[in-house]
Amino acid sequence: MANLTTKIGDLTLKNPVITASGTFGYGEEYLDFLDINQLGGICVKGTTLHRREGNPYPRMAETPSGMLNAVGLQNKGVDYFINTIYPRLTVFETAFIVNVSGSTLEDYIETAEKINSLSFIPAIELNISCPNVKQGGMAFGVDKDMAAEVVKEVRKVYHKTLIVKLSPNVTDIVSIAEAVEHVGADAVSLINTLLGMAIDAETQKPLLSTITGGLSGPCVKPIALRMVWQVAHAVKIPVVGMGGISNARDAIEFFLAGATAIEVGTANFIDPAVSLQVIQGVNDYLQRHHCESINDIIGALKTV
Amino acid sequence: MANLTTKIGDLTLKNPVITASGTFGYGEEYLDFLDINQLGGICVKGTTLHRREGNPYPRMAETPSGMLNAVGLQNKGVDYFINTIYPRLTVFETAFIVNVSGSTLEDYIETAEKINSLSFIPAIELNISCPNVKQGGMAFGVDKDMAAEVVKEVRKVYHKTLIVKLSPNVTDIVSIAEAVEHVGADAVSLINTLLGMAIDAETQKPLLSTITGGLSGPCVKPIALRMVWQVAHAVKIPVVGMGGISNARDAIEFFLAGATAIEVGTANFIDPAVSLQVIQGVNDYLQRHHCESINDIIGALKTV
Amino acid sequence: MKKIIGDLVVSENIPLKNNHFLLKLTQAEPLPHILPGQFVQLKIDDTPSVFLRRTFSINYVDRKKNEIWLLIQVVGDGTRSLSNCKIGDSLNLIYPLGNSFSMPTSSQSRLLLVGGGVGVAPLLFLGAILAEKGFSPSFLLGARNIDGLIELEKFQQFGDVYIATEDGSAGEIGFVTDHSILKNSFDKIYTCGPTPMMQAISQFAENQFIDCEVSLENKMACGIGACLCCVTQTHQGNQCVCTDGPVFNTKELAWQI
Amino acid sequence: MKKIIGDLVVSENIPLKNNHFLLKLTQAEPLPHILPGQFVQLKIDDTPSVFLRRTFSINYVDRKKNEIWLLIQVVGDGTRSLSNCKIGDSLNLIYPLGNSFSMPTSSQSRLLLVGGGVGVAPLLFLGAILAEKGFSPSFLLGARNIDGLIELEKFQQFGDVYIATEDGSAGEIGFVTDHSILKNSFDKIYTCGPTPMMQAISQFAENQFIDCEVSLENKMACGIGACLCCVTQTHQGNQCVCTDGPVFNTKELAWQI
Ligand SMILES: Cc1cc2nc3c(=O)[nH]c(=O)nc-3n(C[C@H](O)[C@H](O)[C@H](O)COP(=O)(O)OP(=O)(O)OC[C@H]3O[C@@H](n4cnc5c(N)ncnc54)[C@H](O)[C@@H]3O)c2cc1C
Ligand SMILES: Cc1cc2nc3c(=O)[nH]c(=O)nc-3n(C[C@H](O)[C@H](O)[C@H](O)COP(=O)(O)OP(=O)(O)OC[C@H]3O[C@@H](n4cnc5c(N)ncnc54)[C@H](O)[C@@H]3O)c2cc1C
Ligand SMILES: Cc1cc2nc3c(=O)[nH]c(=O)nc-3n(C[C@H](O)[C@H](O)[C@H](O)COP(=O)(O)O)c2cc1C
Ligand SMILES: Cc1cc2nc3c(=O)[nH]c(=O)nc-3n(C[C@H](O)[C@H](O)[C@H](O)COP(=O)(O)O)c2cc1C
Ligand code: FES
Ligand code: FES
Repeated sequence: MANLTTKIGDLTLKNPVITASGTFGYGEEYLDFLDINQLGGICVKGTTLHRREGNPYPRMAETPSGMLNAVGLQNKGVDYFINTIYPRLTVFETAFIVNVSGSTLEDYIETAEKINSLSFIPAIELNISCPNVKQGGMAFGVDKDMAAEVVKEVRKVYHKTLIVKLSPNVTDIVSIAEAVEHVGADAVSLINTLLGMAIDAETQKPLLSTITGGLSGPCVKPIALRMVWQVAHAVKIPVVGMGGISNARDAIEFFLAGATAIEVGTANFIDPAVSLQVIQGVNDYLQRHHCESINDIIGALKTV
Repeated sequence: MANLTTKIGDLTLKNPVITASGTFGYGEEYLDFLDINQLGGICVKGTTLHRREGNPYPRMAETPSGMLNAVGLQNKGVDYFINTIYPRLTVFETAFIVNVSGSTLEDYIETAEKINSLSFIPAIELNISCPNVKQGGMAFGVDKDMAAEVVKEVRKVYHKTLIVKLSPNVTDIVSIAEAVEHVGADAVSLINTLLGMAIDAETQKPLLSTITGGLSGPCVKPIALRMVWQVAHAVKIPVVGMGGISNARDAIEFFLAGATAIEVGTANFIDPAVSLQVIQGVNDYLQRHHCESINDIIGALKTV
Repeated sequence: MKKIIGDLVVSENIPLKNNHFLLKLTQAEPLPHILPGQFVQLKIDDTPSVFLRRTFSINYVDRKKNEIWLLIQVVGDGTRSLSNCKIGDSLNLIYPLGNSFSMPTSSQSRLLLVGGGVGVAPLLFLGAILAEKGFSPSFLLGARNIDGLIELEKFQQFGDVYIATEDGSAGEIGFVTDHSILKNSFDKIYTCGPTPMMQAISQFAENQFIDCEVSLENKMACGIGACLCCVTQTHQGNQCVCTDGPVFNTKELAWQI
Repeated sequence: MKKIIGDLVVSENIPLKNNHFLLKLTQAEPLPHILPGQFVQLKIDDTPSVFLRRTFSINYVDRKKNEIWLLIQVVGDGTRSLSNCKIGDSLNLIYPLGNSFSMPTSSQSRLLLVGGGVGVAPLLFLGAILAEKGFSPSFLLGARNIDGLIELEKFQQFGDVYIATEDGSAGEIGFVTDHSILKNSFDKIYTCGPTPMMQAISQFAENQFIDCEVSLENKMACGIGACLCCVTQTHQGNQCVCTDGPVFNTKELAWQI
């Protein structure tokens, strides 16, 4: 077994494979399919200060090698999470990372503050990049000053590992990564979904109730990989890479591009146990390439 | 037969299907496979003031439902085009649109001015969005002031239909479309390729000599469709839509989203005669839906 | 109820009329316990345009043969590819998913199962289970025309079958809601089919104060309650059709037309 | 030379050793004229990870049977899928593409065809044509070991075959460039195989002032000169391997190592 442990801020993960927010529920939904304790971490659903109903149905459309979603942060609010879900999670032996979303600066601060008090939650992933709600933080994520402001304020109240999740719907993701690094983010994670759209030619209607939605899956992998590579070269904090990862080879590509850990999202829908296969495959790859540790391949892309 | 004619500025196309720049050579490469006179138009290869060798091999990588290219505007320069290629094209009965690229403002102006004198070329597509060369115009395409400036200057010397090709690698494509409309573009075309990257996990090297390249094919269709829809709602000039169109149904989706014409790119590589199938399929669709003209479906998306 | 990811083998693939086919899948080991109304998420590997799994109701379970039946209508690339499956092909399924139709209470004996189009699929297994438990369900099956009536002889094994076709080519002419059998009294109605049909039936049931369960077919990504894509509006807010459903009592639903 | 898009039918699919297979494709109508060194662009429809066409040299043309042979090594998803083709399956090809090996001049009679790995593919058809034209070509075929030597008996029909394996399990031990046959005099060398092999051979040819043609295998998107993806550096600048090649005289190439 190669050494798969990896560090993001103060958080040490037993392996660098995390399931992505919004694609793995609270982990419990997957108990029949895999031992979630073997995962490096689980990013739970986007959590907001208040309960949200999300967007109307239809919320999903299939696209070439991917899908669009317009869930719109449906969740029962942070208090429900704390009182009802959190206690159930504490029996597991993996890192639960709460994905925090909001419409206003105050939402983010208040939600983060509440999560700060949960001893079993070592990190939050601050989602400043959800394209699916009018005020889903995407406005924060596409403007470097607003991104910096929300991170700065959350940093004041949140004292554990703070991962900031970046939007790919921008001209210059590097400048946003640098801005949030500058005000105290412990890590950045990327990419969130790309804003897309699908139409039913026969009915002449959009396939999503919200017209546009977030694109994910293998189709976005080349864009995600490029952004991870650009950001990893620009910032000193760890980069958590994601976007279309469906197998160990995909994950390796993100490590080579500079990711310290990776997240598996949409692929969970097709194969619920895929994350364990990724962990196993990464280990096999390291052994085959005579690497002792995952660190040997992080950022190891040979570009001459 | 439904009425398929469509207008872009002063240019009337016999049908709204154009082959995309860089994917159809000068049309001549495809003569064995289809009667190019049946096409609405042909956007020829990216043409620059001076000869360009393009990027080193490898220039291509396959990705899920798409491909990356890093051709880098290889071409023999505008004078070679005018003297050697142009005379051969004048025997055909389709609209040849020259895709003009450049590194500097002066390049663009001088190239456009030369093309302006060619009576058989009714339009140029000003490529301010090539991601594959260090100064490939992408810098122009991602900044609305620079985009406006190059279009304003080219407008002074180019008196036929001026289509401006936009980059999707931006936070706000609408503002760039509006900026170029404001300074006299007759139409915008979108999208050019998305900046992406691919890695060979085994050799640990990038798959392109330039590390990053331009993503095209069905994988980008949801993003392209969203951008066409956004831009078509914001500008009054026609929008030429492209990105992943592989069949008539895809084309219809772009028309519904607001495109006045569409371009077929990467799909030509897989099926050289696909554009004629698109034309036929669009006609069939219009008849099946009892539409007399392509105009009946342009922008006809039902969003309630 | 434990969900399983597993490979099953095609034991039969029977072409039926009107672009339908019946796929029988089997394995050597006994199947897990499966309830009527549950569904599977099936992986299709050989079709570039198919990315997500495809959802199908369980049409019937042959416990002796360890066989799951899927009644499928060809509507797109995924179902077309499945229709070409050969005996011996292996298919990956996640199953059994979703809740199930609830069994009648002791006071409910006059049962009507109303199906339209390929929506008849889960009603066969439901009818079989009801018959097994000693009920005599009636089936009211609707289609555009006679060609759209699938598996009729199979339904006849488990109860009386009434038919409505829009063109009158079989049974009574009109929609299922026009059928004269509805003049009889029923204690419980189960329905699955096109949304307008289910809405009309549930409206009828509500008017007549008849207990009514519908099986919904929302578009799914995960099928296991993780993605929140498949929601329907209920009086408790948005609920997932894949885990809170696919079967809902019409009293719970806030029907969006 | 007119290029064609057409469907051909699999007439044979013969598994060979070392993950190779020989695919024979046929049609009722006569094939167009095909030259040695030309290639096809083959469409693979049933594999989601395969997007572009796949490029294969024409291994042999059986004019009597209207048959094109492709000698293929399984290296990834596309070739794996092809290896499972059944007789009667239809495959879409664009062909014949590229230039061709040039025929020897009147002063060239001592011909050596040097192939390595699956790069031997186009040399069989070249050998056949040369033999037909009255030449007696010699073949020098290299592989890592005996298992890598494919179609040996077919080559023997058209000329003498010399062998080099890296482990000595067949023929002489070492690389093809180490083989003793190279001590003989040749007027022209044709080569196709791994790039380092072709570079070594062309270096050898240059040193001995022997005319030498190589067939390159750059990655292609279109295969017809439209995308400019497949370039190689020549003394005239970047040229397309798909139209200016795949065969180049080594004098034209600016070999990039
Ligand atoms: C709980 C449930 C049970 C179902 N049971 C059956 C069944 O027993 N037999 C049967 O034939 N069909 C059933 N369906 C519908 C079946 O899932 C779709 O017909 C199938 O996914 C279409 O796949 P395709 O690739 O052939 O078509 P596509 O090309 O994907 O789509 C063709 C059409 O089917 C619709 N569709 C696509 N995906 C879905 C989806 N996930 N859910 C609903 N509609 C979709 C599209 O909107 C489109 O109109 C069920 C759906 C659900 C949600
Ligand atoms: C002119 C030419 C002639 C060829 N002739 C033959 C032949 O006769 N027999 C044969 O077995 N192979 C031949 N090849 C190579 C063949 O095209 C690739 O092996 C095939 O495309 C791999 O497809 P895949 O989906 O199985 O593998 P992939 O999963 O796509 O790739 C597996 C490996 O093959 C390489 N590869 C992928 N696509 C290409 C491509 N277009 N060109 C070159 N390498 C590629 C990849 O870099 C990777 O290392 C030829 C290539 C060219 C350009
Ligand atoms: C159905 C769905 C719901 C999602 N919900 C969230 C969310 O609540 N918060 C968030 O930050 N990202 C959310 N995402 C984005 C994913 O976490 C991930 O960033 C994205 O899907 C790219 O990775 P993938 O291609 O592996 O799926 C969601 C994605 C999907 C498909
Ligand atoms: C190989 C290749 C070369 C291209 N060259 C050019 C070019 O020279 N100028 C340009 O404006 N766009 C160029 N493009 C972009 C296409 O014209 C088109 O905008 C893009 O590929 C999206 O459409 P598609 O998905 O249908 O291919 C090129 C694309 C490809 C794949
Ligand atoms: S399909 Fe994912 S929650 Fe129902
Ligand atoms: S492969 Fe397109 S030019 Fe050669």
